[in-house]
Amino acid sequence: MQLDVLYFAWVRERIGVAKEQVSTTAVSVADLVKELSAREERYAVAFQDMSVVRVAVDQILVPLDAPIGGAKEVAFFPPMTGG
Amino acid sequence: MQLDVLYFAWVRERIGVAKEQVSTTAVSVADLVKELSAREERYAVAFQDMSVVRVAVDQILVPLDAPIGGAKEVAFFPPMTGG
Amino acid sequence: MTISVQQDDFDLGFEVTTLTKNNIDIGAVVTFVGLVRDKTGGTLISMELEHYPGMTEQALAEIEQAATKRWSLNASRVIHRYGNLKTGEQIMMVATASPHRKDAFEAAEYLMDYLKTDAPFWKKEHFKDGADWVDSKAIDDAAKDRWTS
Amino acid sequence: MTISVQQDDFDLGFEVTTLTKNNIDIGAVVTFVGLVRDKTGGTLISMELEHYPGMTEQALAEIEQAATKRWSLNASRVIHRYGNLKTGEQIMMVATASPHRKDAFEAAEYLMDYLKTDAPFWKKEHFKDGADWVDSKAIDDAAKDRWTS
Repeated sequence: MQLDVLYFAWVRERIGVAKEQVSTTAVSVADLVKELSAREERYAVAFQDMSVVRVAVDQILVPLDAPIGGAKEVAFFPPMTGG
Repeated sequence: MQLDVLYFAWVRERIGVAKEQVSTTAVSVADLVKELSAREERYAVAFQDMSVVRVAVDQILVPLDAPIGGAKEVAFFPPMTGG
Repeated sequence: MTISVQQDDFDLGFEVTTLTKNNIDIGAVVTFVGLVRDKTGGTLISMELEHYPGMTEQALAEIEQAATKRWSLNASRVIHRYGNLKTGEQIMMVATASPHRKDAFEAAEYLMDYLKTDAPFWKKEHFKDGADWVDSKAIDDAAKDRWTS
Repeated sequence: MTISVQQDDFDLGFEVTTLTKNNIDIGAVVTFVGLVRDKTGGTLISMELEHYPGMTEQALAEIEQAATKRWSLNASRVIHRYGNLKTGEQIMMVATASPHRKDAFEAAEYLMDYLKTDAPFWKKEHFKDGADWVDSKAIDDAAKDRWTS
């Protein structure tokens, strides 16, 4: 499966890109995090404490154990600080 | 004692003047209300239900039984509806 | 902390700009604007606003001082009009500026609640077929009481 | 109900005038404006605002719809900027128009509370001697939770 993976704020800074295409067989977001963290150190650093990382699947906020299903886009970012 | 007595909104409309000088020996606001109501029907009508009349002595909101003391100005009006 | 009781209309944008100018510690500004509303859907001609000159300014100043004591405010502004206003016209505004949004919101609500019950203004609605003084509302007293409970 | 996510600044007075125009049933307008605040008292150079295009608009629209369902609103407006903003600049605004002041106040606070936690914006402060991402606050989650308790 081909996925667009997006990163924002300090997650983006740690991983070093804003957007990339990822080939994965991950079923859940948690699987994807494990898979990426195993690939390279920069992912492991960005995802070391998932309690401060939020996830959106196809632009909807979801919990870490949410299924990816047929999603086109998964995004990782810190808790929001708008307003 | 000479007092300026002011009336606002429908209290003013019922009494027919916005301001008048009153000579009185009233000790409290309640006394003044009794005295005026005894003088003429229009006062009795305006003051018939004092639960919907508010009082200020020298421009400070006070309860009906407040003393007049050496005040210069007593005002009667309905509950406020600003804002 | 500035209070105006006036016949003229006011410009909300200008008031907020003036309030926040040159103060880098302001993070939040809350405003309330009250407008002449036609509850009857078309028969209101105008709203007449009467007030008690002297006492009005004093009452508003006291309300603003109490808010400034209770919350962290950089600045605040109250404008209330009197005279004859048409449907849709601005009646009054409050604005509160604070480092924090909670303070700005609560102080603005407090100013409104006390202004409604303690500032000597009265409204008379003029309709096509008559006129009526606006009744005070028990809900307004209840709104004020929440700040002392 | 209109949402804008933009780099440009906005004019609060114009927005409120536009919101209330030709609607005689509006009695109350509440606005909130967030400003770039220098908490350090002089070392902040700018605030960088990043967002998630697409998701931002969708999240704000959902928050506004929820507010419109819950309170009696004639109209509402949300503007949030992104890009580099200087100290004192306007970051965002919400405005709510209602027949009643309680609805206008509560809806504006609700919009702010949900926007803070659910709209994908992130702030980075650039100081004379470095830069830091602004941390989210537990107090913001608590503020949001009051609407569901």
